[in-house]
Amino acid sequence: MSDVLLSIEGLSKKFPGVRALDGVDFELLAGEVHAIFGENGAGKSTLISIIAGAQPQGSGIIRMHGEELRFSSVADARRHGISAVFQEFSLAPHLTVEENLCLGEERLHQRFGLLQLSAMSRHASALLQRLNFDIDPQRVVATLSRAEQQMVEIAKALRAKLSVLILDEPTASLTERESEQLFATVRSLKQQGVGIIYITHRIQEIKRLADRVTVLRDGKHIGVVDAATTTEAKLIEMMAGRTVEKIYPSIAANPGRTILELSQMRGGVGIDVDHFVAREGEVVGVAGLVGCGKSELLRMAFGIEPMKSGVVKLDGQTIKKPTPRRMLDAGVFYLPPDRREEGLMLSASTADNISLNALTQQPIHFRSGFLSLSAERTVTRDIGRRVDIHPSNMPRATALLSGGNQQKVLFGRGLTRSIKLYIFDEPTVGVDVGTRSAIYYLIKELCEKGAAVILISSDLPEILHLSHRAYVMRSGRIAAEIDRSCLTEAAVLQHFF
Amino acid sequence: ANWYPYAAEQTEPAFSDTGVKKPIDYSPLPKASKKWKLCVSFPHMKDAYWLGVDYGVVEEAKRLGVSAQVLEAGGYTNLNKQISQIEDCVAGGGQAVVIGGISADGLVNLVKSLKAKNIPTVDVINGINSPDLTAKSLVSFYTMGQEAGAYLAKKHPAGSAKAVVAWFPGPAGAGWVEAANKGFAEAVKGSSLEVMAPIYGDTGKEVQAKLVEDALQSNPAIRYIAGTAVTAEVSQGIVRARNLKDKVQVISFYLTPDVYAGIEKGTIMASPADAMVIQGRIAIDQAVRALEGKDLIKHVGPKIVTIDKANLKQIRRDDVLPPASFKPLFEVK
Amino acid sequence: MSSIVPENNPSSAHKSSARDWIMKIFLHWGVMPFLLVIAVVTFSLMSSRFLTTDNLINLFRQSVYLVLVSLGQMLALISGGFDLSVGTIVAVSSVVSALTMGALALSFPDAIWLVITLGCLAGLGAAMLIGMVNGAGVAVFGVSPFIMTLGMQSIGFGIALFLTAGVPVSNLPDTLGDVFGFGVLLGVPVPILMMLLILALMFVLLNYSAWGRHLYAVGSNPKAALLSGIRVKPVLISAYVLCALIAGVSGLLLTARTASGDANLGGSMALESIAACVIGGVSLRGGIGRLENVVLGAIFIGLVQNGMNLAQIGSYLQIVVLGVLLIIAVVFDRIRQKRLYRL
Amino acid sequence: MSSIVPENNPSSAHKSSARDWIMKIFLHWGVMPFLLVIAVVTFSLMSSRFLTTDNLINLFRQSVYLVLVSLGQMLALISGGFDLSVGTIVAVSSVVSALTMGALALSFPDAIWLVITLGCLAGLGAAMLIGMVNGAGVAVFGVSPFIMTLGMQSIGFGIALFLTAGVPVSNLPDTLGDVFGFGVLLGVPVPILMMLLILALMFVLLNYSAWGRHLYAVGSNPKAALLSGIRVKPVLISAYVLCALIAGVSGLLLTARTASGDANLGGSMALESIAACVIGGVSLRGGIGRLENVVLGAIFIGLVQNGMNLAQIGSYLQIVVLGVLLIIAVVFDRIRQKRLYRL
Ligand SMILES: Nc1ncnc2c1ncn2[C@@H]1O[C@H](COP(=O)(O)OP(=O)(O)OP(=O)(O)O)[C@@H](O)[C@H]1O
Ligand SMILES: Nc1ncnc2c1ncn2[C@@H]1O[C@H](COP(=O)(O)OP(=O)(O)OP(=O)(O)O)[C@@H](O)[C@H]1O
Ligand SMILES: [Mg+2]
Ligand SMILES: [Mg+2]
Repeated sequence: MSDVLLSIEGLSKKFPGVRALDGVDFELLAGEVHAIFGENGAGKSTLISIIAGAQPQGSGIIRMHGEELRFSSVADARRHGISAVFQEFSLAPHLTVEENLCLGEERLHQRFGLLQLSAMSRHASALLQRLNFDIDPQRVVATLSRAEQQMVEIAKALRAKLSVLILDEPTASLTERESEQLFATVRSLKQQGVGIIYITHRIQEIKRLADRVTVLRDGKHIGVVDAATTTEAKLIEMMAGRTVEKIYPSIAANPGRTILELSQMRGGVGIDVDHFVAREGEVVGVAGLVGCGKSELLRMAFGIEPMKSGVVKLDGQTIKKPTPRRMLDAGVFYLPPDRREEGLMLSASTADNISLNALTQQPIHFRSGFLSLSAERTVTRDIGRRVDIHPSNMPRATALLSGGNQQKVLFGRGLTRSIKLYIFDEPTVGVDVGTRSAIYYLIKELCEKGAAVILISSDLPEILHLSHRAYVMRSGRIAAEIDRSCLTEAAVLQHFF
Repeated sequence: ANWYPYAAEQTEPAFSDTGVKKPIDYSPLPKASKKWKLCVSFPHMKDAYWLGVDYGVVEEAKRLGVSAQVLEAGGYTNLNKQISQIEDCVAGGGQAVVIGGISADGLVNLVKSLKAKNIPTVDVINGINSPDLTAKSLVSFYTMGQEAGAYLAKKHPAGSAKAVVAWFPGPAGAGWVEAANKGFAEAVKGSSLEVMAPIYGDTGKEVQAKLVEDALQSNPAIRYIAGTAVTAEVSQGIVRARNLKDKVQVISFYLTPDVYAGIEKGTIMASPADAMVIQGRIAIDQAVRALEGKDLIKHVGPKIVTIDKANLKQIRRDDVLPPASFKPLFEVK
Repeated sequence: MSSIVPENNPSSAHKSSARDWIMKIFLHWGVMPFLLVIAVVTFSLMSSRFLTTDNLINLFRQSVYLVLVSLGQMLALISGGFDLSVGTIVAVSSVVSALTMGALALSFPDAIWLVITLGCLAGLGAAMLIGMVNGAGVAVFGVSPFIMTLGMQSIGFGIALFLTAGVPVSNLPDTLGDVFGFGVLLGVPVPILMMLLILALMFVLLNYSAWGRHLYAVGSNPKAALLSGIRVKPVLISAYVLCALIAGVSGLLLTARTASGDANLGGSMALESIAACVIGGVSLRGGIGRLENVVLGAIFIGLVQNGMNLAQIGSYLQIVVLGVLLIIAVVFDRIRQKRLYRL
Repeated sequence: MSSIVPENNPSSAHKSSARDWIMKIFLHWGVMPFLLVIAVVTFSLMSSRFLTTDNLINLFRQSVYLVLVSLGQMLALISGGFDLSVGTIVAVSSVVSALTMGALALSFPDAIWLVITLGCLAGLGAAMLIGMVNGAGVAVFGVSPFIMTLGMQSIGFGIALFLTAGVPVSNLPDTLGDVFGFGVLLGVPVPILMMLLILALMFVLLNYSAWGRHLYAVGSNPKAALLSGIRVKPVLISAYVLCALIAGVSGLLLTARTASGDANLGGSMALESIAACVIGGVSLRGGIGRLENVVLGAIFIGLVQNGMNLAQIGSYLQIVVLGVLLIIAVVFDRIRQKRLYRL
């Protein structure tokens, strides 16, 4: 068992302007789940992408089974039995599931060097079956939901015999059931003596799965600890370099007027919701399995998904045909789940990103029709302070910021206008614990100032700790509405399936 | 009034570069014996020059009572398209072909295959180097360039004061451009003219305008601007705007309506006229003669006159240019 | 690449109505079949000579050059790029092969086939060189393909003009034109045979080789391809090289047809080949494109031009019609891709 | 839009060395300033006439047309699209305005200014129409801008040819050329004044209006823009319309300069304007582009052509040089954008 599979000494990596890794040591035993824990931008992904051959190595030594190696490509690392599920998907969207599962390791006829199409097809189906993933191998990846894509991604990593498996936030877009499936797979691989490197921001997962934890901060190696014996608080302290007292704040419930009222909502992929309300001064959670339509319902209300029928009432007034512009003007803010896809203008500065939806508003917009750049600077600087973005980041392209900071930029955008209702769709995906806590406190502040907050999340603890009331959705319908007093894990989960 | 008999020049032996030119009076058939179907192919129909040929072709087809389809390939880079169009037209029942060729050599194989199908082929305006042609109705651009050069050279015989000429032959690589370039260069040899290196460029107006301005900028000694009709057309304004009217004179090596107007106004000094209308007319007549088995003059072209203010009145405009109201016709039924 | 089945497969087990069939054809082949049918019917009505064997062979022979260049272009497009320099490649390969043949013919006047072979190799070599520079610029230096190939187009054209001093190179061996320009083998024109050969090779390469798969993957998502262990740069470079080679073959065939090496050949090829690909359903964003459809697209363009010529439609109108057709084809393709990929 | 700084702000508080300065200029302005300096030095050495006031004014006046079209093109590029039809727009506005003036001049031979005004309005109206069709195709029907504008280019060209029958429309009022073609006001040529006016308007529009910022947002990430309450379709359509209008103005100025309405105007404008934008650091992926740099880019192209003409560099070599410069500029721009945006 204590066979050292992989050992790393003094690994460093520089990007123009950043030292992503600074003399990091790491060791992986056979049959071990070794978690890597750290803030956004700590260098976790960089570390594993070097191990997986996706990035050239800086200085430092990588040994496998005691032999010093340097991987020149992903294929090279694969030949040594190292396989990874990256944070960014490595699927070609226009190819089918089957084609993706064999991508880069196609089987060829010995004689002509041509593809063995049927053998590859069989291999792919068998792989999906073995993992219990219910996905049609003939489907084009672009038509899969994010969760299904994640499953394909995992299957792809397991397609060949391996000795090291790397998982970079594999559960970020999975919910309980798929996660459980993944955990089972991880345990069985562990049994077979595979070493697993596991990156996650969810401490519960570390507790459940990991044997040891390596903590990184600012590209530096902080320490290796035993997962079973180290407390949560200790881990967070190591990660953040300070103590974080309470991740989840307690939010005072003070429900008032009904702000949003949805009735008879039909449309999309089988949404069928009769009644949904959110009131000022409360946090309404929306939970459910992947693909149950929890995003879609509110995206329909916000006017970004087509709606067959339904009535959207805001502050008692019916909004005829919701569009994002109308909803914003009426005081509704929607924070999309995928910040790179739908949220940020990556090539624009942080300040420009923050002020984006306030350009038609006072004080930035003069009555003359022109913009006041100085007013804009004031507004964005103040907001930057509120959401804790360092001033030096304001003129930088958001592409350069860490994931957590990017998320804060999106939150900042919600503070530029007077908003009555905030809809947060997966607000903490891929965000480290420290930032996540900051986001929770921000939600508290907004809610206690009287705004209505809708929290759509696949992260169950988040729903449980923050919401005053929660809807659980199942296949496009509302399966239950649960009040804070009854809001327990069991109560919610029971309505999931 | 009829256009014929027209003062023309027959080349003998036919199709020879070095043949002797013999002045003749060209007269066409009075009427075709039958409604033949002709295919006429041009490099493009984007300027007044080819419009003039079109006019000649269409008018002559109407006069003779034959039908014609006029095709244009869209520009001098579309040799392949020209070949395809001719093939298409023949496939569509064309009995004789008149070609204003994009390339002198590139159509040789096509002409050969047309001959194999017994389809008479007449070379109009541009020149094709094929022995399989039935007839040629053209004056070479070599001669046009030469005429323009000679006009200038006559004003500055050897020994007289030096005069600098900026020379804009047109787009690099086009057959007619290189031919005119050669003719011009030969004509000015031995005179006291000093010709700058040829300044190539597309015959778009903005391109030529820029080239002319830069040339004037680079060499203030320039006395003559010689070049394509487009060059001449844009030069009028530039010369006027720079107050060079008394110093710089403009000459084109072929005629368009705007050049004609420029000569009338005095802003352009002169231009050889190749009577493209007549070339088109003769080509049609030759094609019909070939179809009917009548004897034809195999290699002929209208006599080139260099037009300037002095002789402008003696030329019949409709012989050298399309009438102002003429719109391109692609079909004669 | 296997063909794609739309998600909501019409439940046609029990009753496969005409609508379902049309939808199926549309999703698989795009609007091309419909436009083709409409075009063929229209032109047959307008000209009795349109639907004759003679004219059809004629049409196919004319389309060879555009089909080939479009095939090359397709590779560049699938890889997520562009090749605006295909026209220049046609010209350069034509000029270089003609010059080589001309020079060699003087030294070896009897070994015609040797001369032709070496000439063709020289032409293809020149084409390959341009392809390699394109590929290196795109893959290694990360220059946007649009600009890289636009720049190369300019450079190549300048060089071709320089090499020929602007005058087409003639005096090529007659055999060249007789065989590759107008030759007929087993009743089929040689250019068509050459095209079929290349088509077959390409079909295998795209659908039954790892390289083909990798090309689609690179175009679909280059980062993903890299993370899947595909060596993206070699794939990209080879795509541009192959594109250039095929365009080079087209250049050689055109040289044979016109019996001259001409720097002005291929002027409109770049845009026409992109149009053919797009009409054939190739995505400008990479990753999507099927060989059969591209061939149809290129032939369609040839067919429309041929039909309009036969129907004696004036050139100005022809220009307008082509523009309108291009837009129509793409509007429908949008609808189709939305159905297929939820883009 | 505020300008962007790279991540590792050189810690230049204490000592701002020359290298830091160069880097700063490079990151803010791109390679353009360096290339300009090199070009100016080279050409001054090669031709004593290059650096004369006369020639510089000459150069600026010549550049006006490309600068304007590039400005329009920039809007299309920032929005994440393309406009390949700018050349056609130039031609159509030229032809329509010339025809209108010609017709009106007959009816109102004395009211020259009325004739000119109406003619210009007609030309701009035609340009706007094309822009609206482009915009509608892109925004409403989701046609890829490349294809949409390529199709419109073809359609517009066909129409312009049809309208003029291929013959330039002349007999325009002399006043037009005297004022807008060659006129001088306060010592500055009128075309340059017109350009400066439009530049100023555009500068305000892009940097000090919500529309400008929305345009950048739409190009940068259309989905994010939509979620931020920006009406994406109207912004896109207006970008194409504005692009067409500016190209139309360029067409009118060219008409004035050449004293004729010509369907062949603007043939090379589409690619040249894209080149100018890209050299000026506009991203082909949308969302990035600064007016000042585009102006520099367009003037740079004009300057290189002018310099080479003055230095009497052969035309063939000029073509090659332009291609090489284009590629070099983009290679450096890649480096810069990597530093700034990690794209
Ligand atoms: N390609 C790159 N170029 C420049 N800098 C990079 C690059 N990739 C990562 N970085 C920087 O390196 C640092 C480490 O990034 P990395 O992605 O490894 O963080 P992480 O720990 O995985 O964060 P997260 O939890 O958000 O995934 C960050 O500051 C990041 O901005
Ligand atoms: N891009 C897409 N392609 C195909 N199906 C999709 C896509 N986006 C959503 N769906 C489907 O639409 C339905 C509802 O999606 P929605 O995003 O509302 O789910 P969700 O409950 O929010 O799940 P998630 O946790 O993934 O956000 C699901 O069946 C999902 O698979
Ligand atoms: Mg990471
Ligand atoms: Mg969701």
